[in-house]
Amino acid sequence: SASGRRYGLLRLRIDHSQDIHPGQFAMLKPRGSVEPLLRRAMAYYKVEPGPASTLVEFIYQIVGRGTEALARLRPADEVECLGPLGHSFDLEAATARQVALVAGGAGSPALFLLAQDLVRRQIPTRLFLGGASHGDLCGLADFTSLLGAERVFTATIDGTHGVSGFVTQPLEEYLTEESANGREVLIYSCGPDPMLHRVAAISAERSLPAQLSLEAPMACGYGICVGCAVPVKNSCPEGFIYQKVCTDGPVFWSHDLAWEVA
Amino acid sequence: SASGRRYGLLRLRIDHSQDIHPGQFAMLKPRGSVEPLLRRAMAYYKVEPGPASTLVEFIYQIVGRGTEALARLRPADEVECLGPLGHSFDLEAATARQVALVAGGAGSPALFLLAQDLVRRQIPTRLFLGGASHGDLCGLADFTSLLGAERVFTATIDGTHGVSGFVTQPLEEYLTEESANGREVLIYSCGPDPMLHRVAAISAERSLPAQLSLEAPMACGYGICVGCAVPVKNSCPEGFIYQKVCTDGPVFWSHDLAWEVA
Amino acid sequence: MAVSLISDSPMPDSINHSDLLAVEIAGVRFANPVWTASGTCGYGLDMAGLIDLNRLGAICTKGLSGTPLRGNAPWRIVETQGGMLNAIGLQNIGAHAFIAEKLPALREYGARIIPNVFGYTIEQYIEAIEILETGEGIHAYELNISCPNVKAGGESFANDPRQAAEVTAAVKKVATRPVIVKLSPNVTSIAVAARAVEEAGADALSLINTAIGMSIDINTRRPRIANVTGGLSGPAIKPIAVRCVFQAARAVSIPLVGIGGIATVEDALEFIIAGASAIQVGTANFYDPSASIRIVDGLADYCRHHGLASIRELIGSLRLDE
Amino acid sequence: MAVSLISDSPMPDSINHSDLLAVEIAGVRFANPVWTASGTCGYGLDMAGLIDLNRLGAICTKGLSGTPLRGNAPWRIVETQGGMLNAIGLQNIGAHAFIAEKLPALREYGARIIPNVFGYTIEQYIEAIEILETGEGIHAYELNISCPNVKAGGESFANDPRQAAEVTAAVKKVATRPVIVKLSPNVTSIAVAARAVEEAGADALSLINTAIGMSIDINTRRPRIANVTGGLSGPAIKPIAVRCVFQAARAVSIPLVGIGGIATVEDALEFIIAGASAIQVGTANFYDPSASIRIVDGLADYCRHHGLASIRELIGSLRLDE
Ligand SMILES: Cc1cc2nc3c(=O)[nH]c(=O)nc-3n(C[C@H](O)[C@H](O)[C@H](O)COP(=O)(O)OP(=O)(O)OC[C@H]3O[C@@H](n4cnc5c(N)ncnc54)[C@H](O)[C@@H]3O)c2cc1C
Ligand SMILES: Cc1cc2nc3c(=O)[nH]c(=O)nc-3n(C[C@H](O)[C@H](O)[C@H](O)COP(=O)(O)OP(=O)(O)OC[C@H]3O[C@@H](n4cnc5c(N)ncnc54)[C@H](O)[C@@H]3O)c2cc1C
Ligand SMILES: Cc1cc2nc3c(=O)[nH]c(=O)nc-3n(C[C@H](O)[C@H](O)[C@H](O)COP(=O)(O)O)c2cc1C
Ligand SMILES: Cc1cc2nc3c(=O)[nH]c(=O)nc-3n(C[C@H](O)[C@H](O)[C@H](O)COP(=O)(O)O)c2cc1C
Ligand code: FES
Ligand code: FES
Repeated sequence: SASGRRYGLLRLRIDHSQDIHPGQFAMLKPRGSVEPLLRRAMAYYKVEPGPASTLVEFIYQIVGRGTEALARLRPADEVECLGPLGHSFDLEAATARQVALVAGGAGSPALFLLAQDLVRRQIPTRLFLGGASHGDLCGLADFTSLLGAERVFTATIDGTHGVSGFVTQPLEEYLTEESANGREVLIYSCGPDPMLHRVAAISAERSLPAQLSLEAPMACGYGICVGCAVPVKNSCPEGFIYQKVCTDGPVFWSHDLAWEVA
Repeated sequence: SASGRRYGLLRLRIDHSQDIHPGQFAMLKPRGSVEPLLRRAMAYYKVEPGPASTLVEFIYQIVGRGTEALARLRPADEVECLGPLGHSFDLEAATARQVALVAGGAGSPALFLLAQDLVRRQIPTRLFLGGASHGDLCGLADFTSLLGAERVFTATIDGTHGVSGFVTQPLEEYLTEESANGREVLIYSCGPDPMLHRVAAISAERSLPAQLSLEAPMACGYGICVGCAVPVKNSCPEGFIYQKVCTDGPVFWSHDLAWEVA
Repeated sequence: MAVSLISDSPMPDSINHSDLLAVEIAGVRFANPVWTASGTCGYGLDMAGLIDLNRLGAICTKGLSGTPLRGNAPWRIVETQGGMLNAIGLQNIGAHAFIAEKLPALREYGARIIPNVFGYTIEQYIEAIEILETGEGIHAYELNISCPNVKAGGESFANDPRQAAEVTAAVKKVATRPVIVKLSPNVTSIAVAARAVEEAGADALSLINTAIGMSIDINTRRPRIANVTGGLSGPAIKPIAVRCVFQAARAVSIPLVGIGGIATVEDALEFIIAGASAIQVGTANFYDPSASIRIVDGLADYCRHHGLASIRELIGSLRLDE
Repeated sequence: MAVSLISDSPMPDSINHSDLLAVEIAGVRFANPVWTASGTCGYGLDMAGLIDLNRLGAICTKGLSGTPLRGNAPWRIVETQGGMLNAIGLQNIGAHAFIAEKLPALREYGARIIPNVFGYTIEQYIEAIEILETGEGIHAYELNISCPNVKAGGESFANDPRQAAEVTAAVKKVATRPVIVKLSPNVTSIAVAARAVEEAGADALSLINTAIGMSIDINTRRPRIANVTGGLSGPAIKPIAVRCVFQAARAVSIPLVGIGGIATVEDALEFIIAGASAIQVGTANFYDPSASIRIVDGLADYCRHHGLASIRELIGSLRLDE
């Protein structure tokens, strides 16, 4: 992209059928590779189920040695893929609501399966998609053809697509309008931490429910290392405990998070 | 090969002209790879010099993670190649002699440039090439077309090519014959340690000079780690000192080595 | 890009290696010498969906204390070359909850159960052990002595052979089950540490715990781990761990359990040859969940291939020219 | 298979970073903080064909003793994950030969010359230093105190803060040039070791030397290194080394030189931020001969990019929430 960021698309054929829900993720690394050691967490972007095999797709931003190793994969290479992992988005909560999907950076792939499900359930859904530049709006074409261009709002820092600036700006305009119309909105969001913090603040200010899909450094992805801690409100004396992003999340209700302590 | 051993051919274009002598080697690894860390030593097999670039070839046996990494290289991949390194075979010593090249396993590639030079100098040269099985006789076709089939003697453990057993057997028969004919033979050898030990013993028993190209674990290949020690006879009280295979060798006169101490 | 895939599928049904791999440590029989390491397999159950827990020699639980602990603030982990740093802060559900919530289900599996226990004072160790003594189906305890002793200046128990011996002796007084003391590599002499806890009554030693390390984010100029320093684990520390087992084997006569960077059967064999009666798989569980089971199978293959009647013949079989 | 190639070509002509990278340690000015580590650059000259020695801050020679040493039997090295083990056995040409054969040519380069010195008794250290005192163009000494003290039970000088202090004080008495004492990571407390040699008069500390490790060939059941144990170096030990520098920086006020797994400018920056006034490139010289020069250039880039007037602003600039 014009911002200098690079992305890759990884398409895998899994040799058995898998039941994958929106917001779940997999832990990936090239088969047999020992450097880096740890697998990398990636949200499922697309899933084509089949009786004996499943086709899955991931979009990843190339940011370090793990994603660079993924980028070196070539057709027919084998990949170690542990998944599906984690809790999916709560779709029931969207019933009888308007939905605002808010995505930034490499967070949008995590929302595409969700958008498909929402459309299937005929829940009115808008996407607010932000990025540094036009090329950073991951999955823009897919979202646009799914939701319709009039339901996709973009923002780029360099102004190469949509409004200039942060995506939370069109989001707030939309929320103000809906609130004026007396319509209840549910937010689903995934993206860089600063964006999620802003979304959490907006959701708190406006008393709107929001489900956030978080990231954390993960060694295992399946609950055994306790490396992926996130502070969550609790009735204990300290007021919070640490939960695991991988198995307690990655999707959390915004109002449950105790970010201020970390 | 039938023995289960696997080999690879690596062909590199070096972006400047290089002066490479028979028996020299390079330290290789895929560009930018960090696992394994250290480069691997490989003898030049073929060299096509050019004014602005040099084409070089290596034959390698796939034995561990370094050579496996080489085997994963694909066309247009870049390779870090430090060389030429080490001392070459002493060709002057061959003047007015018969030459016996003795190679085993993945040692034969190190003798091909030498064979080409000997032919160029019209020095009568025979090759004694041993291996586990037919497919382990690295470079057999090239040696045969260079020297002529009547000058290539092979031995395989499984009897799939040439005599059954070790190559030192046809070598000894040949040496006995030449000695009966009063002809002086110079031996050049490269191969697994047990073979080199046998060649060294034969050279000692028959008082024939032999140049051996040794292997040793090498961290640097250019003289700074002192990891590649080989005991060499010396007039000091202990009778030997350690020399470096990389910069003092890899070619040594058999009678200089003090293998018995190690 | 079309890429074919190997997914992590369940392992084939239990293969019974019968006596070939059985080892006895401190009077406890283990079906095989392959255990999962504390802090790298949760409370065991968390791995049940991925591997057959019946096929493990033992499971060492996440470190347990008398009262639950919340653990450190994030970030808690960072990957380094060939390894990772962690500072989880010993987050755990507490010994009571372990007995009530985890032990009943864990007991259903064939693997031996070894709670890993820690404290910041000797009294806290005792407290945790006394709670665990009430649990059924526990086969031994593993003492993590790498925690700071808050009553003695905050240095780790493991840093001082006397304190290490003291906590060992105190625990031995209340524990009715064998006590395995887990040694830290962050000491000048592993032999001195090993002898000290052997004399204090340890039934066996496990080693090594993590090596203390640190990683700095050069852009923020802050430590990458909130706790500043963390424990280095993974293949990077394997040579240090093999050396520690080798040195401890020459210093004591109680059995040793080798830990540190074990990810393959070849790794496990190095430790056994160096003197370990059993080994633990740690960090590898994170990136290769079936590593431990493949090691079990690989050990059996090695024994058969080398004509060994028992893996026990291999323990401490290192050949030295002496 | 046609594969294109990047050969190791000579570096571009000297770029003068003038004062940006200059550092002063123990009264000696270094053009930049990038040195090559002892035992990983021969006597310096061996690298002259590959890199421009004028561009290095300093060269620490292979360990020198009063009389030449033959070194250990092969195998001396083995690669491990993210690192390597070595037991070279301190093979060296001796201090006399260094002065006669190496020093004259080495002096011609801009890099500071720092002989690394070792002994098996305090007298042997003194002997080596006294010989080196006769050499011209030497800027400082680096003391390798990780050798066994044969007069005190064969444990390494570094293992006992008192012995470390003793050899430091003894060398300080005869050395007219600054003495940099090189610390071992194989100790319970790097802070205690650092303070002991600081009090004994060390002008600076370099750290870390290798971590003791071992590797076993599972087929022969023999150690892979003839010496049985060896020193672990390379990226695998970097987190341990950064931690040691961090801890030493809080314990002493003399300058520190960081060593351990440094292969890139990012690695070097971690050490400098942790508290190192200079760094040494070791094992990386083996597999990436121009690493040190790229680090020099990378440090200058970092300073410019972050608006630093001098790399000195970065030394010990770690940010902690305290
Ligand atoms: C549940 C989940 C889903 C994700 N889905 C996607 C996705 O669909 N597309 C995508 O591009 N990225 C996604 N990420 C982020 C992705 O995992 C990181 O970008 C990736 O791990 C970076 O690895 P690296 O080696 O290239 O970078 P490095 O920075 O070299 O990674 C070093 C270490 O830091 C950790 N790390 C670095 N950045 C992050 C981060 N932002 N979050 C968590 N750990 C990090 C890595 O796991 C690794 O251990 C997801 C993360 C999580 C937790
Ligand atoms: C001067 C020289 C020239 C060589 N030329 C050739 C050649 O033309 N073709 C060829 O197939 N092989 C050649 N070799 C041997 C080749 O370098 C080794 O087979 C290779 O290093 C093994 O690397 P690996 O990672 O695949 O195996 P591993 O066994 O995993 O290597 C582990 C470590 O051991 C060292 N090592 C293992 N075996 C040897 C060995 N036999 N000699 C030296 N070091 C070893 C490696 O350098 C590495 O550090 C040569 C060796 C030397 C010293
Ligand atoms: C994330 C993590 C958490 C750990 N927690 C504990 C613990 O609670 N108690 C303990 O004794 N060891 C703990 N350890 C240390 C491991 O049990 C093991 O000794 C160490 O990681 C070395 O083995 P490895 O290299 O195979 O991981 C932990 C290690 C890791 C990586
Ligand atoms: C092959 C080899 C030889 C070494 N020889 C010496 C030595 O003679 N004296 C010394 O003080 N350190 C010696 N070292 C230690 C290094 O100088 C350095 O402290 C250590 O390798 C850690 O740095 P690295 O990880 O960058 O290699 C040697 C290291 C290696 C790998
Ligand atoms: S990533 Fe290991 S517990 Fe969440
Ligand atoms: S390989 Fe390093 S000195 Fe020979």
